Amino acid sequence: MSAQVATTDDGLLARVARFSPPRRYLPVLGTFALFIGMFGVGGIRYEGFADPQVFLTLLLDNGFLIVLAVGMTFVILTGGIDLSVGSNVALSTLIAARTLELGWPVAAVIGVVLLSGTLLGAAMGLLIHYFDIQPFIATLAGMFLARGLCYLISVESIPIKDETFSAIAFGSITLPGGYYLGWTAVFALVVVAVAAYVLSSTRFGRTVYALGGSEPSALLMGLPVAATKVGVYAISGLCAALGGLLFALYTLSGYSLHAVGMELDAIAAVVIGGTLLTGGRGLVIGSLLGVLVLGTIQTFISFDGTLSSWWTRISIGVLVLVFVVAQRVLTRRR
Amino acid sequence: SSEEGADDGSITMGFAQVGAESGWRTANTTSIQESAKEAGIDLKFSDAQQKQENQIKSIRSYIQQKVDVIAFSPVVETGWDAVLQEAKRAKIPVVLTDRAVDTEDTSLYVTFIGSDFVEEGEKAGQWLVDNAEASDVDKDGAVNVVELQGTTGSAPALDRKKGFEDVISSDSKIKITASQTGDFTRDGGKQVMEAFLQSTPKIDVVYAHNDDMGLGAIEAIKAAGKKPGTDIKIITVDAVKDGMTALAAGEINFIVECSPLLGEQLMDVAEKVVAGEEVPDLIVTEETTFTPEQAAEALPDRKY
Amino acid sequence: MPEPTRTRAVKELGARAVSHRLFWPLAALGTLLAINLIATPTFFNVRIQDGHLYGSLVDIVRNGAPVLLVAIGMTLVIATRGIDLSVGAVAAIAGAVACVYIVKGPADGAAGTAIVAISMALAVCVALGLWNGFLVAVVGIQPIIATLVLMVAGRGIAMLVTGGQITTVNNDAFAALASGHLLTLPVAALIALGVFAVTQIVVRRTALGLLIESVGINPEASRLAGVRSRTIIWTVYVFAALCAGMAGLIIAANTHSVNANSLGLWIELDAILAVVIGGTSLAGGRFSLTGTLVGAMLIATLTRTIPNIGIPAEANYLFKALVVVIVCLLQSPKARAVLQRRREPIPTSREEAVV
Amino acid sequence: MSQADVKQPLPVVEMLDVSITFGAVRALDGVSLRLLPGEVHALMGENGAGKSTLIKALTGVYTIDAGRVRIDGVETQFATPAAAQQAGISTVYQEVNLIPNLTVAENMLLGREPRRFARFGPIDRREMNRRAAASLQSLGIDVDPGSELGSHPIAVQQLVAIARAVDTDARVLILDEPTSSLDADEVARLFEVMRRLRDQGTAIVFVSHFLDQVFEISDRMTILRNGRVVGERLTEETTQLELVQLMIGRDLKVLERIDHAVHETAEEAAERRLPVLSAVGLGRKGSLEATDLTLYAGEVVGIAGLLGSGRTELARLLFGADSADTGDLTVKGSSARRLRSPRHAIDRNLAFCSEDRKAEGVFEELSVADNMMLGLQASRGWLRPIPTATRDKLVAEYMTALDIRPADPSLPIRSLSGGNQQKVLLARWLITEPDVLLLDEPTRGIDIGAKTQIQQLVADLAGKGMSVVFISAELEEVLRLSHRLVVLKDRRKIAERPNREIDVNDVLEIITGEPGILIGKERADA
Ligand SMILES: Nc1ncnc2c1ncn2[C@@H]1O[C@H](COP(=O)(O)OP(=O)(O)OP(=O)(O)O)[C@@H](O)[C@H]1O
Ligand SMILES: Nc1ncnc2c1ncn2[C@@H]1O[C@H](COP(=O)(O)OP(=O)(O)OP(=O)(O)O)[C@@H](O)[C@H]1O
Ligand SMILES: [Mg+2]
Ligand SMILES: [Mg+2]
Repeated sequence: MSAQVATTDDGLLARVARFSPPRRYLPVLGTFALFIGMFGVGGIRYEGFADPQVFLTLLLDNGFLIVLAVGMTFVILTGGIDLSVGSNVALSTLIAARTLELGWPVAAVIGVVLLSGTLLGAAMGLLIHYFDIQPFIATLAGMFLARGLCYLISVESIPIKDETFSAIAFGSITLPGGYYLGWTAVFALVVVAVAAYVLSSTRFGRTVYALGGSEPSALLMGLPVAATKVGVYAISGLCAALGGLLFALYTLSGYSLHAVGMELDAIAAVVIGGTLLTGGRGLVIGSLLGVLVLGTIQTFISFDGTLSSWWTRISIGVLVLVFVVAQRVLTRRR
Repeated sequence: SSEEGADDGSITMGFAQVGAESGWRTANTTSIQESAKEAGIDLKFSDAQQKQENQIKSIRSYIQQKVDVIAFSPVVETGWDAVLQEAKRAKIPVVLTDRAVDTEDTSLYVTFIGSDFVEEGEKAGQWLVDNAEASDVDKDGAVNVVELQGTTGSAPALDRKKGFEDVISSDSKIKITASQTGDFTRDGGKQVMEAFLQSTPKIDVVYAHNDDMGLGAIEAIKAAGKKPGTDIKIITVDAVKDGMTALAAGEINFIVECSPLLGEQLMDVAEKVVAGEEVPDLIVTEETTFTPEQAAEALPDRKY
Repeated sequence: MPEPTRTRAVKELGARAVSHRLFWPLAALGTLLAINLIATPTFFNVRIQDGHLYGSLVDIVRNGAPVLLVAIGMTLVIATRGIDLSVGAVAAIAGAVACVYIVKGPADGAAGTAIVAISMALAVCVALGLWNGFLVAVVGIQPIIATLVLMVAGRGIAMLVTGGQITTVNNDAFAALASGHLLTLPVAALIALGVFAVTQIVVRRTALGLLIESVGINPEASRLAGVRSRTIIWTVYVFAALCAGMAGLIIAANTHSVNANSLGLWIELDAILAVVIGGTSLAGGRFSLTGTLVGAMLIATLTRTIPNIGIPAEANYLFKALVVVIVCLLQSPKARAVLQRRREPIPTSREEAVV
Repeated sequence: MSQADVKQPLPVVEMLDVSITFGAVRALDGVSLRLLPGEVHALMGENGAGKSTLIKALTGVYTIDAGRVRIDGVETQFATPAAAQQAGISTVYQEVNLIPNLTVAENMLLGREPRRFARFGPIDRREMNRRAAASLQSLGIDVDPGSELGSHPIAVQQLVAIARAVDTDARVLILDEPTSSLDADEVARLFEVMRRLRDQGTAIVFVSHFLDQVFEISDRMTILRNGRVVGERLTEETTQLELVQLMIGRDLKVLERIDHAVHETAEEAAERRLPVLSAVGLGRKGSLEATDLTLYAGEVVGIAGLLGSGRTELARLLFGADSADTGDLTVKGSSARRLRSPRHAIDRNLAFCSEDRKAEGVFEELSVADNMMLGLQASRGWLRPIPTATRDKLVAEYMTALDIRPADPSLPIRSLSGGNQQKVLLARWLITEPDVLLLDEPTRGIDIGAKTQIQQLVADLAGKGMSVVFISAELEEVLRLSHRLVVLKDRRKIAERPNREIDVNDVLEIITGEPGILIGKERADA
């Protein structure tokens, strides 16, 4: 069993040539290939589509969705689902806007938002684990609850005028070549990196995969099932709150009707990214790609600019279909 | 690019629509698309499906595509500063349609074309105040109004409620006895009205935030064995064709118009803006109100 | 000695009732109705008006019909370990097809036109169901994603059919689907209850129910046991689409119009909720149509309760969340175990006092 | 009890009067168990006697209704399996309980992964693979620790589960039927490890239905029957016969009769020579090379081979559970080309009992009766339900014929013990009255009484003209039952012999290519 010893004297090229990706990366690679393909087609069809800034803007425009999808990935990996994230985002924007309006310091605002989001997530996790309520239903209730709390805070939209918030919202990193990347996008990428680390290299992360593989087995193996299960929903709640903050930065407002149906976008992104809804298989990076694919579809449509509103829906549906089928075919061929 | 656009004389406009959530909205979309064609303006159209983030994304993409003018009908009033800032930096003029935005920096957009929801509510309220006597159907000295709100939290719902309440507060006889959301849909309007008919005695007037909910309420009233427009007075907002038909038939008593036909005005403004001409900051669309008689008259050449 | 025996018998009966699967959903339904009765003392009044029954309870059953229909189809789909998110869109398409046909048809007020329109709409639904079933059973895509495709695209298709306009029809035969009455009862309710009864009989009197459950519990084992899983999965998706179509037609008929954008919006969530409240697990397998019936009626009552007891529009969602959590908690065996452990000391101490 | 010994050390685990009830079933009824350090303690009993339940009661999977548990003399009740693990009790449960989508190494070290840098550092994959490989090697298992667990056959998964349990420095090691799918070699290596651990002072609980193994490895045994302790014995003072009588409370004379029956029918079958099913060049890429096989009516064909030799694959191809790439099948004279699905096979009167009971056999939430009737119902189609009277009659008939316990067909099948579940699955296929019955490990994890019943049944069925394919890891069993023996090696058929001409040693010789070494223990049973 010396296969683990790295053979450094092997030429890099030779190793690259010999490299065949393990099966579990296939779905993600499929997504990646299709993403590149879409960008290629867009670049040929539309002027200005292939501009790197379009890609960077994609990250900026979808920062909140990326963070949301990251949280959703944790939940889906355990075989659960979280329908509450959209409402949780709206609630977070409203809490942020209202507390800022009341003149709270920014740090306190962020703290309160993150805390409330995490608590909501954890509460659903407790219901799911300790009372055996199915995730779909518990989080549906969470969705109603968060939306209801929104209306309780304010029915009208509240603008955010805080300077720190605007500064962060407008802030961007200038890249060589005159391109720029918004801070919020950078932050979203950091979240992806942290999540990828947690899932692949911590005990918690491995337990998440184990739960998705077989929960009874995980229990018999003496893994911390309760903590992990509640944990993933808390993480999803935390990510929703983070996503809410990014959304608040994105729109500089808090509003009870923000992010209606965003949970479906997040779920779709995770699935397009190759994560199995039955749990146990998937990667965070896939979810990032999933969001980018969804974003590209939208960019496609607005670059095209001639589609009637119903054709927009139909084409999104068709694209998702093509995507899922292509991926299915790709992964079937082993 | 914008120079090219100026060179070949044609204007490219990016329009970010809210969605296709109602017949009113589709009429609005059609009006814009047809007017653009007539005016020879190259229209890039996108549908945000009622999501602000989608609209922001579309506007960003229009900026990247370097269109000559951007127009949009904001989903929400707040939260546009960042993206409008970008448009300003790219020197692309922005025109708002139908709904206003809430910003301190008015230099972010050139002008606003549209209606004033608060005023619509006020017009509805004013009619009721003026016709308070006749509206007290059961003659008990109090005018009991039930309100069918639009989608909770949406701008038209909030403003139409506010305008209406402001005006009727001047008459102590008029009271809103029940108010519930019907989500701007006929089915919602019907179900809520059914409940009101059972739970709220002595309803004199229904105030619906749009025609659709009013039409739903008419169904419920008929099912309860009452005569809409006579046994219970009905006031609505919008004046779409179905609503006007019911108004002409006397099933609705009063409709405040909210016109979706902004296309022509928009193209007009766009051409002027691109040509560098001055335009007024605020262009309120001409909107009227309809009584049954006026409706019967206007109906034959109603487009939507 | 007869006294204690009788109390014990009563106690046992009570215990058995409490442990029945549907006890808590029914209790919740009862409580909601009671709350309404307190808010509006006339709530249970049902009178005959123009030869048909009229009253809040009748409204609840009639307005609950679409959700019940969709939930019946959803129950079978869920039993096979699937889920159908597209039902709302399918309902919209059905409504759109029927209304557009009636408006464009030769005689838009004739009963014949309505019948053709309804048949056409249902035929389209069968095709949509076949499509969903194809994706799930043949291509092997996870049901939630397979039906997400139609959920997204379907509403677009419905708008394509109506041209984005709210299409209003004036056809009495069509309107009768929702507001008509047969033997003093609302037609919509009769349709839903009829579909319920027929499904219940077909599923339990033939082997279909058993085979559906077997596919849901262990797909691989059922394949090896020779169950035609593919056909069964296909059948349930077609049936779900058909139910959704009927629901869509009823909703459209209810307002004589179709709004492709709002018809049946989020009905899939209500239907799934009804199924789960009725005690069918989303993990597939054993299912209970009677439970679904109770669940659907609970949701219809809830919808009615909100305006009836005057909950402000802003608190709708909070109220809904509360009810969902309470019902689900009451139903969860684990939560009940916790509750019972708490309750236990009381009877013990009383017994001690007696002895 | 009687064997109180003055010199006995303090027990590590002491269970006193433990009772557990599941609904109406009293799975444990006042059971006591003492576990001493440095002993291998066998837990014996028929299917459903309560062995697994007792183990789960100890490790905190089930909460006990009455009774006490003492660990090192201190009263304890574990709330979760994790707590038991922390207290030094390491367990391999009866069903292979690992995570199929993780790698072998991850499965072995889940929950105690090595970290890089410090306690809170990232998981060190390289170290993890190294440690996993080392401990697998000590059990003589040659698998890539980085491969996904689910891609390995059950036997390997079972070995990994054992390696995981052994790898901790546990004071108590519990192995619930660890050897059910292992071959003799692997068992020998497992025993080596067990002996080493015992000598180091670990207390080991061992459950197995293989009496020879029990007598080889255990020091003491506790025997359960119907949830009660019926005896606690020192192994060296007990004979197999005594043990079996304790377990089932009756004698075993049937084995003799089976041998007899088989040879009688063998002659008859040879005369009749009616081919029911013949496969020519049947094969599938990556799982089985082209194989010829003909099955005759009234004949039992045994398939022998080592683990992973392709026995399961052959059965699955014959049944159409996997579709073959090459070859032709002829069923009763009519060519079926290749079977594309189990449905086709069933329509042609074939039946197949899978080796993976849990994943491919039972419907856990359905009742015993539904589980039994499902095969027949599926072939009738949903429109023709089986009349209640017929159904009740059939179910009752097979419940008695196969002695399924508890004898209540309305119980959900998941509440039956493993062995009884297996009998229900057999019944499912027998009810369809097949011409060809493919049995893949039908006796795995089954007690000796039930095993004998099933063997008897197979012989009877063949006697009535059915053609049976019998796969089992136990060579003895295959040889005892079959008329003809097919030997597979490395996914290829390497021999086919009439049973009369062959014995265990010959088979081993065929497989290994070396003169057979008599494995003493395997002979003892015959
Ligand atoms: N989860 C459960 N629910 C209901 N009954 C159960 C459950 N688990 C076990 N039983 C019952 O408890 C009894 C003991 O079962 P157990 O699994 O302990 O038997 P066992 O001795 O391990 O048998 P085997 O050798 O077949 O594994 C059986 O009658 C079984 O039906
Ligand atoms: N799903 C799978 N993926 C990859 N390889 C597999 C799979 N199933 C089986 N194999 C391989 O196919 C070979 C044959 O396995 P098979 O299960 O037929 O063995 P067997 O002789 O029937 O042993 P058993 O006693 O376990 O039934 C094994 O080497 C196994 O690793
Ligand atoms: Mg009055
Ligand atoms: Mg056992």
